[in-house]
Amino acid sequence: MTEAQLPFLDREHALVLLKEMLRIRAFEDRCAELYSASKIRGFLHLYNGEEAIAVGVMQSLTAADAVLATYREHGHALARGLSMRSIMAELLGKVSGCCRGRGGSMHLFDASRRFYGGNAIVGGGLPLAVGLALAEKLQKGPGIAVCFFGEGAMAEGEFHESMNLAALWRLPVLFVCENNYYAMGTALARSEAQIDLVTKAASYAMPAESVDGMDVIAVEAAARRIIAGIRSTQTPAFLEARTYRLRAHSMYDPQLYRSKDEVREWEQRGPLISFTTRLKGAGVLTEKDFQDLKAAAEAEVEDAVRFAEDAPLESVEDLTRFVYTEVRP
Amino acid sequence: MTEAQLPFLDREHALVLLKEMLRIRAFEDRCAELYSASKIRGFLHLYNGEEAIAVGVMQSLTAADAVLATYREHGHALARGLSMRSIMAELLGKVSGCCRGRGGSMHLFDASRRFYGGNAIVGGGLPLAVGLALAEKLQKGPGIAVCFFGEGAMAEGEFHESMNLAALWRLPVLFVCENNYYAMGTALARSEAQIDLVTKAASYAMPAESVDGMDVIAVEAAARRIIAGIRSTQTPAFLEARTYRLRAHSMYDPQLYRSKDEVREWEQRGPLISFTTRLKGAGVLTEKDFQDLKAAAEAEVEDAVRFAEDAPLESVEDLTRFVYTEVRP
Amino acid sequence: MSGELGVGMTTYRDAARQGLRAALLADPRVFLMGEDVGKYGGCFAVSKGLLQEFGEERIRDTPLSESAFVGAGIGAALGGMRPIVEIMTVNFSLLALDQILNNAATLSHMSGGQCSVPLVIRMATGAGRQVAAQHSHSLEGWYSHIPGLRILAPATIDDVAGMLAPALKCPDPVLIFEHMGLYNLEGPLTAAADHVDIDHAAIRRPGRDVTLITYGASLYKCLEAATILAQQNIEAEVIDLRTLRPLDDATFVESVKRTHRAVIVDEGWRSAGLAAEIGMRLVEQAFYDLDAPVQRVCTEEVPIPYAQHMEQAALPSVERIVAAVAGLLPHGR
Amino acid sequence: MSGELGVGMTTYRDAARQGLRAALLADPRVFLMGEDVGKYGGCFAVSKGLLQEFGEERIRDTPLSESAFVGAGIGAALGGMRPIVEIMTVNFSLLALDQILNNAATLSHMSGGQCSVPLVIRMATGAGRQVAAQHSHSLEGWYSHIPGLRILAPATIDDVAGMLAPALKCPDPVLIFEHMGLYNLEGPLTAAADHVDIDHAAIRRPGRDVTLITYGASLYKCLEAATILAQQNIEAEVIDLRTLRPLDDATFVESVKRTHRAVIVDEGWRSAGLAAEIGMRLVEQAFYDLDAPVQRVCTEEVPIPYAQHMEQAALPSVERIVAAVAGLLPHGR
Ligand SMILES: Cc1ncc(C[n+]2csc(CCOP(=O)(O)OP(=O)(O)O)c2C)c(N)n1
Ligand SMILES: Cc1ncc(C[n+]2csc(CCOP(=O)(O)OP(=O)(O)O)c2C)c(N)n1
Ligand SMILES: [Mg+2]
Ligand SMILES: [Mg+2]
Repeated sequence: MTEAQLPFLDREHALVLLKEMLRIRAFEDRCAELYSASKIRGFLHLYNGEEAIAVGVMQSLTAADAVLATYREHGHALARGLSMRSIMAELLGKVSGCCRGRGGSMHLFDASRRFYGGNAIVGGGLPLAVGLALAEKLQKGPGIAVCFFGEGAMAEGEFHESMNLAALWRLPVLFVCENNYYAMGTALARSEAQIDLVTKAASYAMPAESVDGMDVIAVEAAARRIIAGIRSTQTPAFLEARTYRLRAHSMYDPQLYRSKDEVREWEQRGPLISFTTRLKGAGVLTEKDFQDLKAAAEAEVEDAVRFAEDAPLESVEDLTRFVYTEVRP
Repeated sequence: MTEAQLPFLDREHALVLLKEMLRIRAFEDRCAELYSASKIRGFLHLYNGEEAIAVGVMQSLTAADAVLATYREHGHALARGLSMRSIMAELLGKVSGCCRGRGGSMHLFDASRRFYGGNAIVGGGLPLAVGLALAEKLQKGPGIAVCFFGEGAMAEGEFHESMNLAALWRLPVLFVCENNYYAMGTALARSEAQIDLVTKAASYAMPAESVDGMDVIAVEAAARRIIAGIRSTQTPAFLEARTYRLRAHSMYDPQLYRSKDEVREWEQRGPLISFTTRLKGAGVLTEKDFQDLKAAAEAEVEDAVRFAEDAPLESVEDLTRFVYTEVRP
Repeated sequence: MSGELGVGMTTYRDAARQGLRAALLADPRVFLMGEDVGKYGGCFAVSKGLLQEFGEERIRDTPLSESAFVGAGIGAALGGMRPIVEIMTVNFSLLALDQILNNAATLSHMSGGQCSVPLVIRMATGAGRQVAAQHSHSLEGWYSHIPGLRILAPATIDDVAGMLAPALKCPDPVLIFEHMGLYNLEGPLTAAADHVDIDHAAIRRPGRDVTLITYGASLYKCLEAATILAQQNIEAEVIDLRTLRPLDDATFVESVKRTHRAVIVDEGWRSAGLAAEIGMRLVEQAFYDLDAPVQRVCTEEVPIPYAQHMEQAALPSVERIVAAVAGLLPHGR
Repeated sequence: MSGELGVGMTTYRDAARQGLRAALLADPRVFLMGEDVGKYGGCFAVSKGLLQEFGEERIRDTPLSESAFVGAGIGAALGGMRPIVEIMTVNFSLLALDQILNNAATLSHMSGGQCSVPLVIRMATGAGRQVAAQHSHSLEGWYSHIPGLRILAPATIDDVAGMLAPALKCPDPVLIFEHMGLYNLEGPLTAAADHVDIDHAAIRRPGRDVTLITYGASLYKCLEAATILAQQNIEAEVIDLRTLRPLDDATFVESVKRTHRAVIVDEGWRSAGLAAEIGMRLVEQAFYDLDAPVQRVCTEEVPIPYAQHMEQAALPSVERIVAAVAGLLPHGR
C-alpha cells in the first residue's frame, strides 16, 4: 500500500501515530522498571511490539464506540485517551487511579471513554462486546464495539459463541485478534489445528482479513475500511493483526519456549523501527523530530510517575464500597 | 449411490438395518404411550424419524469403540446393543434398569458396551468423547470414539473446543451432527449465522461431509468410509446427517414453532418409509417380511415392558451408594 | 409499575409472565433474551405470547450459547439497556458462571464504582420432577456465596410477579430463581405485587415455639409441617427468606430470639450451603437465646436420581421437617 | 510410591513437582495435561522439566479450552487412564464447572456405579499476590458443596508432595488446590510424604483453650496467631483440615469438645462457605460443649482489590485471628 492510496496520511497524522506509539513504548518500558522496583505488583503484561495495532485501530473510533481489551491493555487505554496519570496511578495502586487502585494493570476502566477493561479472563471480554453492540443496535445508537484479544483466546468456546451471536444478530462489532503467535508459552501451532485464523470467520459467515500488525499504516487502513463497513452495514467483522510480543508474557516468564534469535529477528520488524525508517525515508521525519517526540513521551511518563507516587491510597474504610451500587433508585 | 457400489448391502444386511430401525420406532412409540400413562416420567425425547443415523453409523463400530449420545439416545443405546429390557426398566425407574433407575430416559449407560450416556447438557458429551479417544491413543488401543449431538449443540463453546482439541491432537473421534433443523423450537437459521454446517469443520482443518440422514444406506456408506479413514489415519472427522424429528422435542412441547404441513412432508421422507419402499422396489422385501419384522419388534417391546413393570425398585437405603466409589484400592 | 399487574386468580407461571409483560411495557430499555423464549414460548411457557406482543427485537431467541448470551446481557447492561436474560434452568448456568462471577458480580467494585451492571438473570431451579441428576440442581444457595450478586427466590404468586420490577430498578446484577415445581401453583395475584420489597424476608405464618426458615418451593412443605405441628400444639413460625443475598438475617434472628429454636429447610445440598450460613448467623447473633442446636433439613448429598421414590427420599419432606422439630421439642409444649 | 519422593530441604513448588514426577514414574496410565504445563514449564514452574523427562505424550500442553480439556480428562479417566489435569488457577475453573459438576461428580452415581472417574484436577488457588479480583478467588470451600468430588488442600510440603499418589489411587474425581502463596515456602520433605492420609485432618499444634480450624495458606497465619496467644497464656490447638470434602468433622469436633471454643479461619468468602459448614457441624455435634459462639475469620465479601493495603485488609490476618480468640476469652485464662 502506498501513501498515495491513503488519504489520511499526511505528515501531521503520521506524527500523531508515531507519537502515540512512542507514548505506549515509553510507558511500558517505565512499567518494567517500576515492577523491578516493586512499585508495580501482581501481574504485568507489556505491549511492546504490538503498539501499531491499538494505535492503528483506534484512529477510526469515535466517542460513541465501546472498546474492550485484555490484561495486556495499557496501550489500548492510552490510545483510547485515558490519561497517563490515571493509568500510572492505577498501576501503583493509588486512589487517583482510573479504578481507585482496585483493578491494577489488568483492569483499566474508564466508563466516560467507553473503555470497558481490562479483562483478565482470556476470552471474557468478547461476550461483553457483543452486548455493548446489541445495546447500540437496540437504542439505534451510532456506536460500534471493538474488542481486542490474543490468538490464544480463539481456542476458547466464548470466541466461537460470541462470533456466532454477533453475526447472527448482525451487530456492529469489530473483533481484533492480536496474533503474536504465542499464548504464554504455547505457540499457535500447538494450540490451533487450523493456524490460518481468518478461515475461522467463515464458520460465522463473517467477513475477515489479515493485516501486518507491525505496520501502523496498514493497520489503520484496514481498520478504517472495515470499520466504515461495520458502520454502514451494521454487521460484524474479524481482523487478524499479525504481530509479536517483544517482551516476556508477564514479568514472571523465563521464556523457555522461544529462542533469543527469534525475538531479535522480530525486534527488527518492530512497529516503531519500521515506521520511523519509513517516515525518514519519505522525508517526513527528521531524527530531531523523532527525538523530540520520544523526549515528550518520556516526559509525560515521568510526570505520570510523579503524579502516581504522590497520589494517596484509597482509605481502607472504603473496602466494601461499590460491591453493590450505593444509591438505589 | 447404487446398491452395486455397496458391497455390504445384501438382503440379510438390509433386513438387519430395517429390523434395527423398526425396533427403535416400536420402542419410541411405546414410550410415548407409557408417558401418557405416567409410567415414564420426567423428560422424554423421542428419536422418531432419526433412526437411520444411529443404525447406519453403528454398523461400522466394534466393541472397542466408545459411543456417546444426548438425552435423545434410546435409539443409540438400542443400536449399540443394550438390551431393550434394561432400557425399558430404566425408563420405569426400576433397579433392573441399566442405571438402576437413577438415570432415566436421558441417562442410559452401559460401561460393558462402552456406551457412555446419555448426557442431558447440550454439548456436554463432546469433551468426553475427545478424552475417550485420547485414552485409546495413549494406550495404543484399537478403538475410536463416536459422539452424536444435535445441530443446536454446534453453537456451544464446547463444540468448538472439542473439535479443535481432537484435530490438534489427532485423535480418533467421529463427530456426528444429527441436524434435525430445530433445537427445541429454534430453527437452524435462528441459531447459526452459517447454516452450512460442514463448513465449520474447516476451522479445525478437519475432514467433513454431509449425508442424507433419512437414508440408512447412505449413512452407513458414509460412516463406513469415514470410520475406516479415522481408524487408518487416527485423525477425527465430522459428519452431518440431515434429518427431522417427527415428534415433539419432548413430551411438553406444543410445537408452536413449526407447521403441521412441514411435519407431514418430512414424514413422507422418513427413514422407514423410504427404506421399505426401496427394498420392496428392489425385490428384497415383501410386505410379509416387513410385517414379521414389525411384529417381532413389537413383541420385543412388549416383553421389555412386562419385564420392566415386574422389576423391583431400588431400595431407598441405597440412595447414597456410588456417590463415591465403594471400594478404594 | 403500580397498577400494571392485573389482579385475580392466576398461576405462578402466568404471574411470572405478567411480571415480564409489565416490565416490557414500563421501560423501553427492557428486553428479554434466552433460549426459546420467543417462538417456543419459553421452555416452561412463561414467555408465551410475548414475542407476538413485543416483537423480535425485544424478545430474542438465542442460540445454545449460555456464556455468550449471559455475557451479552452484561454488555448490554453496561451499554444502557435493562436486559432480562433467561437461562432455561440453573443447570445450564454453570456454562455461564465465569461471566456471572468474574464480570457481572465484579465489574462495579473492580472499576471503582464506574460500571454497574443493571442486569436481571432469571432461571428455573429445583428438583422434584424426575428429570434426574443433571437437570435437578438447586444452586441458588450456592450462588449466594458470591459478593456483588443479589439473589431472589420468589415462592409466591405475588413475589414472582412483583420482584421483577424492583430487580430491574436495582443497578446491581440480580439473579431470580423460579422454582420449577411452582409454575402450576394456583392462587390470587394481589395488589401487593405492585410493591414487592426485595430486601426483606417475610413471616408467612407467625408462631411462638420454633422458627422454620426456608425459601422457594420448600415454603409449602414448611407450611404443611406447621399445620401438622399445630395439631400437636406446637406453633411454628415460618419465614420465607425471599432474598438469599444480601441475607435479611435481622428477621430470622429476631424470630429465633422469640422462639429459641430453629429448623432450616433448604432444597440445596447440605454441606457448605445456604442452610449452614443461616445456622451460623444464628450462632453468631443469637447463641445465648438458643435452647437447642439449630437443625438443618436439606437435600441428601447425592446427584438427584430419576426414580420417583429415590428422588423424594433425597429431598426435604414434610415428615423430615416435622421430625426435626419433634427432635427439638421432644415433649411437645 | 514409598521411597520415591526424595527427602530433604525443598520448597512447596518443588515438592509438588516431586509428587508429579513420582506419579508419572509409578504408573504408565498417569499423564499431565493443562495450559503451559509443558514448554513453558507450568505457570508456577511446578512442572518444569517434566516435558523433557516424560515427553509430549504424557506432558500435554493444551489450548485455552478449559471446558474441553477438563472434559477430556474425564473421558480419558473413563477410558482407563489416570489423568492429572492442571487448571492454571481456580479462577479459570469456572469455565469448566459444567464438566466438573455435571459429569465428573455425577457419572458414578447416575450410572448406578458403572462409571467411576479416577481423575485428579490440580489448580492453584488463593489471594495475596495483588493479582486483583478475577485472579484471586479462593473457591475450594465453595467446591466442597458438591457431592461426588473429593477436595484436598495441601498446606505443607509433605502434603503437596504426598497427596497426589493416594488421590490418583482413588477411583473418584479429586480436586487438589495448591495455594499460590505457598509455592515459595521452604522446608523439609520427610518420609511421611510417602504415606499421606487423604481422609483425615491433622492437628498441627495441640492446645487446650481454643481450637483454630483452618486449611491451606491460612494454616501459617493460625500458627503465628497461636504463638502470639501463647505469650498471653492462651494455648490454641490448630487443626489443618487437609481434606475439605468429605470433611473429617470427627477430628475438629473432638478437639472442640476439649477446648470448648472454636475459631474458623477460611480465605474464602464468608457467606455460605466452608466456614459456615464447619460451624454448623460444631453446632450439630458439640452444641452443649460450646462455651461461646463459634467465630469465623474469613475474607471480606468483596472482589479482591489490587492495591496491597486493600487486599490485605480483605484477607484473614493474624491480628483478626488473635482478636477473634480474645473475644472468646476476654479475660485470658
Ligand atoms: C480463561 C483463562 N485461562 C487461562 C488464563 C491464563 N493466561 C493468561 S494470558 C494467557 C495466554 C493468552 O494468550 P493470547 O490470548 O494469545 O494473548 P497474549 O497474552 O499473547 O496477548 C493465559 C493462558 C487466563 N487468564 N484465562
Ligand atoms: C447447555 C444446555 N442448554 C440448554 C438445554 C435445554 N435443551 C435441551 S435439548 C435443547 C435443544 C437441543 O437441540 P439440538 O442440539 O439440535 O438437539 P435435538 O434436541 O434437536 O436432537 C435444549 C435447548 C440443555 N439441555 N443444555
Ligand atoms: Mg498471543
Ligand atoms: Mg436439533
